[in-house]
Amino acid sequence: MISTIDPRIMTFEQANLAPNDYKSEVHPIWCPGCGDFGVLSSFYKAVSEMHIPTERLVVASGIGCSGRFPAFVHAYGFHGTHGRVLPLATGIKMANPELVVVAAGGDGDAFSIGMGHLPHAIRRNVDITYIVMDNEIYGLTKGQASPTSPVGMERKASPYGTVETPLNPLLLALARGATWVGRGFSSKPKELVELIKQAMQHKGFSFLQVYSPCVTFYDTYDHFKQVTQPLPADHNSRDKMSAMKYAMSDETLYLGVYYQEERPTFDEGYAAKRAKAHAENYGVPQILSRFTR
Amino acid sequence: MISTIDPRIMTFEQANLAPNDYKSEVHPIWCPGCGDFGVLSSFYKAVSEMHIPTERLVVASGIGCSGRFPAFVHAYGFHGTHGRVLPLATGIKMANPELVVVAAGGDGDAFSIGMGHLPHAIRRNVDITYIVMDNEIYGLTKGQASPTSPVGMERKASPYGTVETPLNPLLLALARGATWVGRGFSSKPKELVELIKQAMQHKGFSFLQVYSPCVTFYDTYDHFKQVTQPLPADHNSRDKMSAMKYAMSDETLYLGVYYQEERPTFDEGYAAKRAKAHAENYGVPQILSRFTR
Amino acid sequence: MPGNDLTVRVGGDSATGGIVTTGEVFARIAAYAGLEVYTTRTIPAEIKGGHVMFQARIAPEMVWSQGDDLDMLIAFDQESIDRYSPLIRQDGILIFNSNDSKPPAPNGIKQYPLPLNDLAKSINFQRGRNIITIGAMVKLFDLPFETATLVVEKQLGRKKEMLEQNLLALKTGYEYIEQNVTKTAPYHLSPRAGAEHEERLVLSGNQALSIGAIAAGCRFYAGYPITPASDIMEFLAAEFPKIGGTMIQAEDEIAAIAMTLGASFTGLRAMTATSGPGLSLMVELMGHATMAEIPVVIVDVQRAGPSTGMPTKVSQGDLRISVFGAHDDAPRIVVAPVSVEDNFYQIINAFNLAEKYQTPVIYLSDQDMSVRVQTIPPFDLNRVKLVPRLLWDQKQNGDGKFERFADTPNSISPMSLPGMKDGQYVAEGLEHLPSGEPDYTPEMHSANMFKRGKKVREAAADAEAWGMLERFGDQNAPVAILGWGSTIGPVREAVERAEAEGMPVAVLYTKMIYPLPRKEIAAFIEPRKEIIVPEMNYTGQFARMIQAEFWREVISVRKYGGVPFATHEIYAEIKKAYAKLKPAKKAAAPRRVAKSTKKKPAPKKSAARRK
Amino acid sequence: MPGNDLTVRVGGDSATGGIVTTGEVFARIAAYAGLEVYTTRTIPAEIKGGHVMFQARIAPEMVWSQGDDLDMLIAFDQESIDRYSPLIRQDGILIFNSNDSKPPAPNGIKQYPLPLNDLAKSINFQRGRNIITIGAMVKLFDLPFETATLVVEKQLGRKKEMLEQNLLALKTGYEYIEQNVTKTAPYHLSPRAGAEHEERLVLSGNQALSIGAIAAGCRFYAGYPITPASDIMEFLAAEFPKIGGTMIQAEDEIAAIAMTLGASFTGLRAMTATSGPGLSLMVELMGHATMAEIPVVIVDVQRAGPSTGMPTKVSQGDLRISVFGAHDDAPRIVVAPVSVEDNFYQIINAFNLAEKYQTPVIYLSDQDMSVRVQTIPPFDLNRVKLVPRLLWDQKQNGDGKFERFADTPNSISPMSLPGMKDGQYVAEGLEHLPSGEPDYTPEMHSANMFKRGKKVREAAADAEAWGMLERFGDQNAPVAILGWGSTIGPVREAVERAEAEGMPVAVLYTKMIYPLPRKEIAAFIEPRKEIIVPEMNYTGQFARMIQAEFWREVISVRKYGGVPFATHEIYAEIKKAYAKLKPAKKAAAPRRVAKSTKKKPAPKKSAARRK
Ligand SMILES: Cc1ncc(C[n+]2csc(CCOP(=O)(O)OP(=O)(O)O)c2C)c(N)n1
Ligand SMILES: Cc1ncc(C[n+]2csc(CCOP(=O)(O)OP(=O)(O)O)c2C)c(N)n1
Ligand code: SF4
Ligand code: SF4
Ligand SMILES: [Mg+2]
Ligand SMILES: [Mg+2]
Repeated sequence: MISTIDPRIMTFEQANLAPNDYKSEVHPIWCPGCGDFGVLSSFYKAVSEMHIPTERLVVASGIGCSGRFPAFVHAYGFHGTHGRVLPLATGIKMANPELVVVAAGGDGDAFSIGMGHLPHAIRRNVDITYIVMDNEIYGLTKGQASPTSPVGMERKASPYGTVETPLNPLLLALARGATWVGRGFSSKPKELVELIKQAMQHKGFSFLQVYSPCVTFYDTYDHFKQVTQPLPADHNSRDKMSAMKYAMSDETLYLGVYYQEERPTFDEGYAAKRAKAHAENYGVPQILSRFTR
Repeated sequence: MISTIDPRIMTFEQANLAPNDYKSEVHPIWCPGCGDFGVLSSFYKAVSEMHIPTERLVVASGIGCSGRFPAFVHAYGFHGTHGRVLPLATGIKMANPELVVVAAGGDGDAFSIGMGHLPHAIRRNVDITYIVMDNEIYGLTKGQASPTSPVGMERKASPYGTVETPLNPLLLALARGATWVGRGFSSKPKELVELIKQAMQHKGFSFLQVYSPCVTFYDTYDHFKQVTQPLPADHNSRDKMSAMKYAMSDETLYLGVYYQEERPTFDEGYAAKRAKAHAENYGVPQILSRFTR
Repeated sequence: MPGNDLTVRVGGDSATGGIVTTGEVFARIAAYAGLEVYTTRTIPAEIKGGHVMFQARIAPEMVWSQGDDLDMLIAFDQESIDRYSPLIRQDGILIFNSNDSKPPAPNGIKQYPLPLNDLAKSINFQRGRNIITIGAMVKLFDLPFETATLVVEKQLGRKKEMLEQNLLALKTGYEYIEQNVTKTAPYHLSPRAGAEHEERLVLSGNQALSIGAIAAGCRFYAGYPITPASDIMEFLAAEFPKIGGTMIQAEDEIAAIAMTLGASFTGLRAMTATSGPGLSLMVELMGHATMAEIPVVIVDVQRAGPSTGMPTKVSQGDLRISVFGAHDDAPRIVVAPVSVEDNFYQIINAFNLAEKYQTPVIYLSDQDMSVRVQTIPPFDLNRVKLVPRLLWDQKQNGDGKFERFADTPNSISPMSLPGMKDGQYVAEGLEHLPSGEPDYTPEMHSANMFKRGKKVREAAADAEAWGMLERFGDQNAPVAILGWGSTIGPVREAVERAEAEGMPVAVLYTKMIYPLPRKEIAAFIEPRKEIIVPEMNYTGQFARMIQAEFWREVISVRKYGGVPFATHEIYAEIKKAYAKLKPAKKAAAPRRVAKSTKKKPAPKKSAARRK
Repeated sequence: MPGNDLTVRVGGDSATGGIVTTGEVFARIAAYAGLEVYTTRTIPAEIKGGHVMFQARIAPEMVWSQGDDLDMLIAFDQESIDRYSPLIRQDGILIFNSNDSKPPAPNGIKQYPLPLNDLAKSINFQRGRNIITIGAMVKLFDLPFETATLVVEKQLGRKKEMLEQNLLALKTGYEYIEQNVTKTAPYHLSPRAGAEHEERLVLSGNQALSIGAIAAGCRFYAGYPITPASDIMEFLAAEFPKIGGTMIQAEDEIAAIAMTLGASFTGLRAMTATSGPGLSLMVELMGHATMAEIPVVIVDVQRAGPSTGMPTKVSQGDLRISVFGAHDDAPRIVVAPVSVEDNFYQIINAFNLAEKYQTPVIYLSDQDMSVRVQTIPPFDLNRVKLVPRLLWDQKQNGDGKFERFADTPNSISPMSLPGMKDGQYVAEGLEHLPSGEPDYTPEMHSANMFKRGKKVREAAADAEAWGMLERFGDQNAPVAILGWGSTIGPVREAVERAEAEGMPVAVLYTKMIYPLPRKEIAAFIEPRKEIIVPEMNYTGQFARMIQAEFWREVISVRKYGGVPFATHEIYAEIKKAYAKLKPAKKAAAPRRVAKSTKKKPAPKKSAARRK
């Protein structure tokens, strides 16, 4: 490689930083009371407790209120385009598997315009963590229904109420074969820190849905406080059918780790390809020899 | 409306045509032995038996070998761009709900580039039938792995074998809430005709996966003959959990109607909005009056 | 013209102030009092809270731009004082919330404290500060109190008890000024005689466009939310169900244009609207629409880019992607309105062009004209003429088989709609025979390339006939302005001013950007000595297009900071152009190309450039 | 030059014939015999089966185009006879499968029956017809039988018993001709003395490009299958794992470019490749790469559009979307190679430009040069110089805080990579401060617009230094050809021919399309009387760009049927240009713009236009 640094051979040591050390100098543009603040501070705490060096951490995002996340973290960041966070994060991780890569964004970004990428990140089992701040609304564009909004939502773009049924993100992730699936709530910071840590520690693609209410366009604090509760103690997170069953519950919304399994990650799979392809002293001259008269 | 014909007020009578009457003059470009021939002739038969007038039928598609489908049907057709068949078909259906609209295409078109649209067609429960000719390969581009290809597939673009796990289209459709889900096999024409008819008769979005082997790049005829069998008689197509269970089976691949339920269609939902919005003698002057000093 | 044409700005934190409501309600009061109003506002980067300003320019006669200096600044907070008091003209005034900020050091500008918090407390209505401010402004501008009452009732009177509180607040502000500030109002604007009985619309460009689309027979819309185009979707979401139309919020912009194409194929007049990032995503299907000859209107409300850029700021930077954004040659028509009012008429033209030529029409609005609310004359509904799509008629065709892409003398092929007997065909993205069957022969491809290109080229002839060329100023002047889009406002005012000072200017705005109405533009530029082309983008996209087509230099005046031109910036360019004319006094013929590149002047760095 | 430069075509149904294998193996035999080979082929619309033809041009010296007429046609079936026998030159020959077709009516062309089916049956090897044909061709061209044996062993020798059958078939065909057709071979090509010992590469443009990318240090590729770009992905899929690189088959083109940007942000030299429809989908993220200043190479193998168009046919129609396809001004660099060989060198330039200027580089190959296989001289690996990305170095920076988008004299900002201490920043798609923090002030936006534009403009200076301007012909000639891309082949031959006939032509091909190397192009066109600009698209995209930049007319010669130019078509244009010069004999100065539009000549309908 010709850059003075080959990103693929970096090594890192454990950091010892306070949550506040992960705070950037950029002031969040979020409305006072936005659920995303809770996610952000839980995130600071989680990465601090995991001793991740700030230079090893990359936070990527798409567009949305929640998409502003990277700017508020003292780390490397990629504020991409609407809906493309997963392929961006995949490229980052595969270019340097030593990095700790987190993708963050909203429900519109993830399940509407970005919906085409989620199944593929899951299929590949890219070793990244995807935190979706689900407020069941489009915040940044001022309150249109999103794919997780309930039927009948009346907003400026749906004055007579929506008729589309909401998607069930957890069930989708499970049906696609995600190797780690969980759900948190921005108002339950202690649990959320724990979930973020577990998701990030998981080797493979971890999908974490976080209820993160939008105070301005769809204030669901009370609703979620009422309907959420931890996954029952008897739930076995290795049991996919059980995970699906709880994911399908719509009166009570369960919080916690729904499912986890181990499967080779995409970078491991690629490493195996390299081993298989193995060629000594191989380069352009060797390739050219095949085409030489 | 200013066109001499308002497409939204068309009415149609039953047709009485032979399967061959649905054949267009365009000669299929498919390889001899391609599974898509079986799907095409089953389709002719199904629409003939359903007495659908050729001018009432619209077949839309994206790009792929299977995407050439519309050209071979004597009907209206829309050969769009790669992966966009569902929003195209949605626009057609919503512009004229009297039309019978079928979307057709391949596994790459549906589950790779087009993946972002499927959940939304399902959420809306658009009253169209989606026939995916799944050959577990990219045919038209000469044999690259698709999202349904098995792990380890060695092809020119994956000479050391693929590492991505295949998607389970039926499970995905079920997890998303599709109101009709079924699976057929191009080599079982009698059953396939029946499935196509049921799918098309279903009011709402019907998702029909059809195994349709690619003789040229991935000949799976024998494989599918061995591993497919009809859904067990005790399966209740109203039971989603049962449907999911059978969809998750990967040794035996079941054929038949996995699931069906009734839910208002998108055009019905829209009609309800119109009823709600109801305004007499309403038009531009009335709208303008709100903005007039 | 102080006293006759006033610009007032209200600034503060949007979380606390209700700044925009204040401005909007006041602007409406002025409008109802028979005055002409032109408003602008900023949008904070923050979702809620964050600094925001609203500006209204008010005069007895139509005004054409936002106004350069402030006659009055109403500052809700310190930041507003700090930011905007330098913009107040010498005889202007500053009203500041004396409970929340300190006045600037004495600088010759009259300063009036308004103890907003105290006043609100006095009537026990903490959130009433904005209505109090409106009351104060009504008095300061000497507008009829009854008109104010009427508008407040209309706009804020949904709940009865709230209305009473609001009216009390209005009175409180009004009386505070009456008693404390001055005996006579500092600004009195008399409407033209009888003006309050003249009909006026008070709306934004996006609203004018949406109503125009309905008038144009549009009955299908699919879109995806994006600033600053979402209003259009929201407007149609409310109206379409009442008139039998269908509006779908799609999952993304690709789906939006796909649905729109599907609906148009089926026979409805169909539209989608977006802004830059969405337009970029639509490019592939725009090419399909050209190939399969499907009419479609694609509205792009331009905002500052590239990429996500500055979503709430204006730009005219999407001209090139609109004209050229497609793989291989995919001819299409590009239309650009110039003002709030013009949006109504041009969107109708856009639909007619799309339907007549069976091709995509890209419609280039911009952030400034789309969100700005102003008074405009009522729309002339008699001007609305709808050109229908050429439909296939089996009777005329005798026994002939239908060929969807049959070539014709004007290259327009009759189209069938699903449901029509014997009209079956495939809307084909592959190259095809007249029947629609795929065909890759060089002959057919060449013939179709020509067909698709010719159709669009010939649309240029409609520009003059359909009112898409707007001329004003002195058409014999040696100096000209050739423009497009919403720069017309400051241009109009600058030209008036220059003309008054003996510097006449000929102006042509073309609303058909592609194909360019060659004949008319050539005739317009031919006799000029200097041609100024102002636009809001970095490279001078329109200027370069003119230079490319007419092979002569123009003065490319570019502003690319995300804010519209000020009148004085255009005026300065006119003056410079005249200054250029005098010393030389030789070149009667239009200036042509320099002989070698060395002599070719670098693109002008206009005075406005770094603004 | 028959006897010294031969063109042979093989045609038949691809399902039965192995036509392409026949052609490719024969071409390789010729190459190994020390001859220069240039091949082309068609691709049937059908996936399997369908008519296909393969053509090889063979000569002792380098050949530059596919050849206009046929010296020999080998027809496997009737369709091939019907389609191609009119193309056979007067002294050419036709070999036809006498078991499967009838010869055309006698037309002066020598006809030789080859009973392919009988011969195959005689050796009990039904599928051996193509190898029998190769044997026949080897004899007809009087090539060494041992060379043929060697190549067949190398190319078809995977299974031993198959090899024996193949060698028998080869011999059968060879001997059939020896015994039946003629005593002496009709065509004998002597290689240049010692040519068979000279090194030669036999490969396609896509292969040259892929190897060049590896040589350029590219270690990340993400792509989505699309004709005719998939080869590149497939090549790198095989090679990258051996050299530590990563190739990902993405779910679509948007994901492909997103992954590529992610990898480049992380520090790898990264590339994606696609064709028109995929390029259209990438436009949005290309704008992001400009905004966030991320190096990236985007290869577009142009095919005929618009929309899906004709996926297996050539076009040069993506120039404009490459230069202008983005919302708002998003400057980028556009590079275009001219030949199979040039793909190796220009892709290296593309990477160096992307890395040096931290901006997207679009690389415009085309279907013709990408799939065509030919002999070329070995690559000069000493010419490969890699320009590294300007990385941030904390040591140099002292205690200063890192600012990713800091402005510098040349507008290039040092970049940090994830993992580097204290280099944290956000790659930002919003407008931003030097630190990367979002900022919407007019000042910052204007400054950044200028920065991003300047960087790219200055890249023009590298064109000459980096060998991106190719000149040949007589640089003092009054007639010139200014071109881009793969039209260079027929141009080279047409110019040689014209020169030999006393019509010298100056030629310049620029491989930097944007920014245009102004200085060099201006110097080139300045002294010319006529400038021909040939290209394979409908509107003359490059010609218009030249006219726009240099404000003078060129002769825009356009071919847009999906097939490359023939040498004689270019030659005819040169002749016409000379004819134009003579009668007038006045204009010593280059011709400038006509005064009014009326006089402006309509874009030339070139002779080639309807081809
Ligand atoms: C291509 C494109 N289309 C549309 C937009 C406008 N847009 C910005 S954010 C957003 C959705 C935001 O919703 P969500 O992802 O739920 O995030 P939230 O703001 O609720 O956190 C949209 C539609 C855009 N930036 N780019
Ligand atoms: C935007 C775009 N990208 C890529 C392609 C190339 N392409 C054509 S068909 C196809 C995939 C075909 O696979 P599938 O959908 O499974 O259909 P099949 O041919 O197997 O029936 C691809 C990648 C294209 N036409 N457009
Ligand atoms: S609009 Fe909603 S999601 Fe956005 S910052 Fe405000 S509260 Fe949060
Ligand atoms: S390549 Fe495969 S899918 Fe395509 S036509 Fe041939 S057999 Fe069918
Ligand atoms: Mg949201
Ligand atoms: Mg397939």
